[in-house]
Amino acid sequence: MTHLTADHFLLLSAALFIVGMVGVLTRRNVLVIFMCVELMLNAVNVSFIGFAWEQNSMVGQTFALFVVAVAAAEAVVGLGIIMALSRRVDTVDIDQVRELRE
Amino acid sequence: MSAEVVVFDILSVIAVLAAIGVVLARNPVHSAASLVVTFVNLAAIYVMLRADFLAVVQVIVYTGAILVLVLFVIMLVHQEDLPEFHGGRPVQRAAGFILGLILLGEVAAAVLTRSASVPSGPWTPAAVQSAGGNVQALGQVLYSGYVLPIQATALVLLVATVGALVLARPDLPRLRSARRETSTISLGHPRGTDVEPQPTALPAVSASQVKPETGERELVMAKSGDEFVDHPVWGERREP
Amino acid sequence: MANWLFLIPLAPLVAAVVNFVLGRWFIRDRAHWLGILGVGVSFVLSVIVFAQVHGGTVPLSQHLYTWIPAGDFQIPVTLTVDQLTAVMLLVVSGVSLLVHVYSVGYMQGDTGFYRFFSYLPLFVFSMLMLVLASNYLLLFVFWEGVGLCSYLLIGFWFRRLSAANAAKKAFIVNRVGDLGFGIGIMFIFVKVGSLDYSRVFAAVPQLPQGAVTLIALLLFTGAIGKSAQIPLFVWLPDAMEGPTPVSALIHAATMVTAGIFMVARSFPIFSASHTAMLVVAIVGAATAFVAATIGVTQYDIKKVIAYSTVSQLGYMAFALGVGAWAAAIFHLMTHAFFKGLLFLGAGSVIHGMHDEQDMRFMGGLKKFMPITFWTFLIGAAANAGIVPLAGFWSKDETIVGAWAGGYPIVAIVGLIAAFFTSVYMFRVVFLTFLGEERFDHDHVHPHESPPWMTVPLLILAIGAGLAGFLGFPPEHGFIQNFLGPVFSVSGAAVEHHVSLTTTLTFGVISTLIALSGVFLTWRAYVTRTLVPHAIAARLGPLYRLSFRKWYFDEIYERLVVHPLYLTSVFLWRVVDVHIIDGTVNGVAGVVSFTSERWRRAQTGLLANYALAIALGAVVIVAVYLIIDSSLIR
Amino acid sequence: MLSAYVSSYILAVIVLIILLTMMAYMTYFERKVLAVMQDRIGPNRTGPFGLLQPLADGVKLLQKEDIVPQAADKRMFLIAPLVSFVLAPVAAAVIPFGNTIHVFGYPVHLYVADINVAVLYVLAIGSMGVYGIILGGYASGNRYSLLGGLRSAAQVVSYEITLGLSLVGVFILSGSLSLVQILHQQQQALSFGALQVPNWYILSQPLAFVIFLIAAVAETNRAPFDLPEAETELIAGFHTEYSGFRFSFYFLAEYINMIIVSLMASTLFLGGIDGPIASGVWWLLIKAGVFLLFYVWLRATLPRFRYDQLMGLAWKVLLPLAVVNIALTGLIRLWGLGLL
Repeated sequence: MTHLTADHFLLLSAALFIVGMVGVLTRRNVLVIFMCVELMLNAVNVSFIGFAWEQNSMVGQTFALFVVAVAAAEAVVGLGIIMALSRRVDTVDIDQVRELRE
Repeated sequence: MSAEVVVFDILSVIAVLAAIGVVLARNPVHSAASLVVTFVNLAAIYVMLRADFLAVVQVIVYTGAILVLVLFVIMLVHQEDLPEFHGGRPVQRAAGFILGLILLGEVAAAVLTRSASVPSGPWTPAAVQSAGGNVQALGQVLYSGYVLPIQATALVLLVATVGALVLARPDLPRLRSARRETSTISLGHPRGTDVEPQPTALPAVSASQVKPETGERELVMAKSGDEFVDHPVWGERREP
Repeated sequence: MANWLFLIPLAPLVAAVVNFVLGRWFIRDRAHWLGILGVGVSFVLSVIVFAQVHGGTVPLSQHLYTWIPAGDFQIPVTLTVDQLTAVMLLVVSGVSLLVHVYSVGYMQGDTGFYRFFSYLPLFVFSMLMLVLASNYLLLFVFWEGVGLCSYLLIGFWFRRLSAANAAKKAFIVNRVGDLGFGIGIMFIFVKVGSLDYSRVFAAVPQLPQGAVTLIALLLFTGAIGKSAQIPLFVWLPDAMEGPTPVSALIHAATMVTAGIFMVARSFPIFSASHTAMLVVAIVGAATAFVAATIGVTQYDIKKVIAYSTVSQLGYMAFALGVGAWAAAIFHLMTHAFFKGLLFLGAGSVIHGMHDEQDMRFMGGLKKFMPITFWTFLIGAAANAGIVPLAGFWSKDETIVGAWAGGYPIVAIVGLIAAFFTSVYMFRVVFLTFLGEERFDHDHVHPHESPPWMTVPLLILAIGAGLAGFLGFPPEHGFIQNFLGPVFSVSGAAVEHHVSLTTTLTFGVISTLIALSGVFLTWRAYVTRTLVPHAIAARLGPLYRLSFRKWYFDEIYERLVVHPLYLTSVFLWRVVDVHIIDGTVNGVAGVVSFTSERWRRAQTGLLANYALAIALGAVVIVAVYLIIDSSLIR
Repeated sequence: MLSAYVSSYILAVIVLIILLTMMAYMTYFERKVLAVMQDRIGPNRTGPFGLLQPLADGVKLLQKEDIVPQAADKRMFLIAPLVSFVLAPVAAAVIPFGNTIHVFGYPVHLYVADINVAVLYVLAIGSMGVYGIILGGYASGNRYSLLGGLRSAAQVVSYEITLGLSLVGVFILSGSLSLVQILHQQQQALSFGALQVPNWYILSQPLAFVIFLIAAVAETNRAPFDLPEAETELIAGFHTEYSGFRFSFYFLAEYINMIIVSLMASTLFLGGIDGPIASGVWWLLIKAGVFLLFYVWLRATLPRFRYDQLMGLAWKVLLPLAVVNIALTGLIRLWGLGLL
C-alpha cells in the first residue's frame, strides 16, 4: 500500500461505521446513540467521497452533500424529540422509554 | 510509502481512535468532544480526497451546527442522573461487540478481495481545475442534474425546522395554563414587607396582566408575596 | 344527420342539474322558470322532429359516443327517431310541459319547490332518453332512470310515512319486473350478440321459436312491472301518495306507458311468437277488467283515477297482444291527454278542497270551480268512451282490433270493462261536482285554482276532446298511416282488415255501453233513484272483492312479503349473527391471539431492535460475500 | 515548488507575529479610546503614554495562579481555552495581504493560502471556535459559566447563519468563494465614462455589508451583543472560573477574532489592499483599524441587548433581510447576464 488507494478509505469507512454501530448497540444514553448515528452517516460519506475521488466523478460528492443535508434535518428533529422526551419522562435513558412494549 | 499515505494514516488513526472514544466515554460531553475530533479529521481527509467544499461543509454543518446542538441538549437535560451511572445490559453489550467484530471482518474481507474496476469519470483534477475549482464543479453537477433533489432537500429541511419547532415548543396551548408564571419586579414593596395581607381584597391576577413567557415581557406589579416568583431566566430546566 | 337531437334530452337535464345544484341557495322559488324553459325547448324540438319525420326523413339518428367499447360488446349512445319515437317524443314533452306549468301553481309555497323542479326535468330527461334509445341496454338504463325519478317523486314528501312506504313499494315491485326485463336483455345478447334494435330485429327470424317466446315473455315481465299489469299493478294506486302533477305525468301519461312503448318497440320479437302475444292479450284483458271493477268502489278520487289508469293500460296491452299495434299507441296517446287531464283536474279539486281526497266529503263543486268541472267532465267522458271524444276512437280501435284479430273473448271482456269504466268515471264526476255539498263549510272553502293550473287544464281538455280525430276514420286515420311503416317493417301483415260494418257495430255497441253506465250512475248519485249501499249489500262478496282490490295486497302480504320477512329474520338472526359475524370475529380473534404471542418480541428496548437490524446487516453482507466468492471465483 | 511552501511558511509566521502584536496593542488601543470617550486618561504609567501596558498585563497574567475548581471537569477545563486560542489566528491564513510580488526572482504570494473555499473556511474556523467557549463553560462546573457558554453557543450558531447568508450576495457577484479572487474582482475599477468607481462590494452590496457588520459583532461576542459575559446576570459568563494565562487565552482569542473579522470585512467589502493611492498592505491595516475603532465605539456607546432581543434580531430581522438581499442580487445578476 504505497499509494493512496480506495482500500484505505474503504477500511476507514468500515471502521468508523462499525464503531458507530457498536455504539448504537451498546450505549443507553439516547444522546450518545444519536452521536453514533451521525458517526455512521459520516462513515458512509467517507465512502461516497472516496469513490468519487477514485473514479474522478462528482456524483459521490453530490450524494455526500445530500447526506449532510438530511443529517442536518435528522439532527434537528431528533434533538427536538429528545428534548420533548426528556421534558416528559425526565430521562435520556432509552431503556426507560418502553411505552411501545404494551 | 508516499507522504500522502502517511498523512492519511495518521488522520484516520486519530479519527478512529476518537470515534472509539465517542463510544467508550462515560460522559456524553466527552463523547461529543471526541466526535468533534473525528469530524475534523474526516474533513482533513476530505481535503485529501479533493472534496474541499464538502470538507468545509463537514466542519460547518457537523461540528458547527449539529454537534453544538447536541452539546446544547446534553447540557439542558439533567446531568445528575445519566444512564451511564447505572448498570449496563451485559447481554446486549456483548452481542453488540461480537456483531461489530463479525461485520468488521466481513467488510474487511469484502474490501480486500474486491476486484477494483475503476471507470474514470469526467471530473479529472484537470477538468475540475478548468471548471474553476471544486465548488464550481460541484455546483455544475448539482444544478444540472440534481435540481429536483436539491429542491426536495430544501423542503425536507423546512419541514424538519417546523417539526423541531413544534416538538421543542415549551408552551403548548394545553400546557400553558400550568406555566403561567413570569418574572416580576416588585416596585412598591419588597417581598414580605410592609404589606397588610389582604387576600380577599386582592383581585386575582388575570392572564392579561401576567404575560406568559413570550419574550415580550411586561413590568408586572406584584401585589402579594406569593405572586413573586423566582423564575429561572433562560436555559435552565423548569420544574413542573 | 340530425346532430341537434341531443338537445332534446339535454335541455331538461341541464335544468335539472342547475336546479339541483344551485336551487337550494340561489334559485329557490324561481326554479320553475328553468324547468319550463328546458322542457319547452324539448317540446319545440320534438315538434320539429315530428315534422321532419312526417316529411319522410326516417330514421333520424345521432351517434353521441360509445359508452361501453369492450370488444364485441359495443354499446353506443345513439339517439334514433322513427315514427313511433316521434309520437312518443311529442306526447312526453307536450304533457311534461303542461304538467310543469301546472305544477307552478300546485307546488307554490312548498319547501321542496326547487327539488321538485329538479326531479321533474330529470324525469323528463330520462323518459326522453328512454324513448330515443337505439339499443336495449340504453333503454334499460333509462328505464331504471325513470324508475328512480318515480321513486324520488312518489316519496317527494318523504316525511310522510305512507309516502315513503309507497315509494319503496313502487321501487321494489318494479324490481320484480325489471329482473325479468334484465334477464331478457341478457338473453337477447346471448342469442343475438348485439343489443341494437335493428340487429336484434333482423336476427329474430333466425332464432328458434322457443327462444323468441322466452325473450318476448321476459321483456313483457318488465312491461308488466312498469305498466302496472296484473299481477304487479299494486304499486300504482299507492304511488298516488306523490304530488298530483307527478301522478299525472309519471303515473298516467308517460312513465307507465314505457312498458307499452317497449313492447311496441319490440314488436318484431312479439309478433314472431304467437304464445307471447296470447299471454300479452290475456294479461292485458284481465288487467283492464279487474282494475275497472276495483275502480267502481273506491272513494279516494286519485285512487279511482289510478285504477282507471291501470285499466286503460290493460286496454293498451291487449291491443298489443292482439296485434293492433297502432291502436295501442293511439290509445296511449289519447290516454296521455285525457288521463293527464283527469289527474290535473283531480289535483285542482284537491287543491281547492285543501288537500281533501275522499269523494264522500265533496259534492256540488261545480259552482265553485267551473273550469275544473267542465275540463274534468271532458276528460271523464273521453275516458268513458263517449262519442266523439278521444277515448271513444282509440278504445274502440283496440276492441275492434281484438275482435278482428281473432280474440272475441278479449273483445267482449274489453266491452264489459268499458261499462265499468263509464260507471266509475261518472261516479267520480257526480260525486265530486254534483249533488249536495257534503264538505264542512266552516273549514273548507272551495275555490277555483289559479291560471297556472287552469290553463294547462284547458289545453289538455282540447287535446282530450280532439285527439281522437287523429284516428278518424277508423283504421285509416292520420295516426294509423303515420305509424304504419313502423309496424310493417318485418313484412308480416299485422294489421287485419276490418270491415266498415264491424267498426260501426262496435262503435254503436260501445257507445251504448258507455251511455248505460252514465245512466246508471246518474240514477245512483244524482237522482238517487238507486241506492248504492243497497246494491253493495245485495252483491255482498262481489262488492267486497272489488272494494278490497281483489285481495291482491293481502295475497302478496301472505304469500310473498311474510315469507320474505321470515327468511330475512332467519338470515339476520342465524346467518348474519352467527356465521358471518362469527367468521369475522373468529379471524380477528385468531389475529389478536397470535399478536398476543408475538407481542413478547416487542421488548421496547431500542437496543434489541438495533441488534436485530445489525444482525440482519451481518447476514446480508455474509450472503453477498458467499455469493460473490462462489460465482466469480 | 518547495519555495512556495517555504515562502508560505515564512509568511504565516510573519502574519502570526503581526496578529499577535496587533492584538496586544488592540487592548491598549481599546482602553485608550474608551478612556477618551469616557473623559478619562487611560493607561499612562507603563512606558511613554502607557505603551508598555499590554506587556505588563501579559506578565501579570502569566504570573497568576492557574486555579482549577473542584467541581470542574479537569481535562476539559484545561483544553477548552486552548481550543479558542489556537483556532482564532488560523483563519488569517486565507486573508490576502497583497498580490504576488517577486523577491530575488522568486514569486512570492502575499497570502498564506489561496483555497477555493476561503470564505467558508473562515466561517468554519469561527464555528469551531465556539467549542472553546461552550466546553469551557461546561467544564467549569458552575451554573453561571454553563449558562454563559450556552448563550454564547446559541448566539454564535444563530449569527453564523446570518453571517454566511449575508456573504452570498458577494459570492454571486464575484463568482468565487476565494478571498484572493474576490479581492481581484474588487481591484478592477468600474468606469462610467470618465468617472472611475472602485468596484468595492460595499457599493454594490450595502445591505449585505450592514448585515455582515452586525452579525460579525455578535459573532465575536462583543458589545452590545456580549451576552455570554453579561456581568449583571452571569458574573463573567463562561470564563468566570478561569484565571491566569488560561483566562488570557480567552481574552486574546476574542481580540484576535475581532481583528480577523475586521480584516475579512475590509477584504470582502472595502477592497482590501486596494486604495486610491499607493495600494498596499497598509490600506488593509487602515481599513481594519477603522473597523476596530468601530468596535470600541460601539462598546462605549450602546447598552447591552436583552437575550430575546438578540435572538429576535438574528432570526426575525437580519436573516430575512439577508435572504431578500440574496434574491435581489440573484435577480439583478440574472438580468445583467441577460438571462431574464
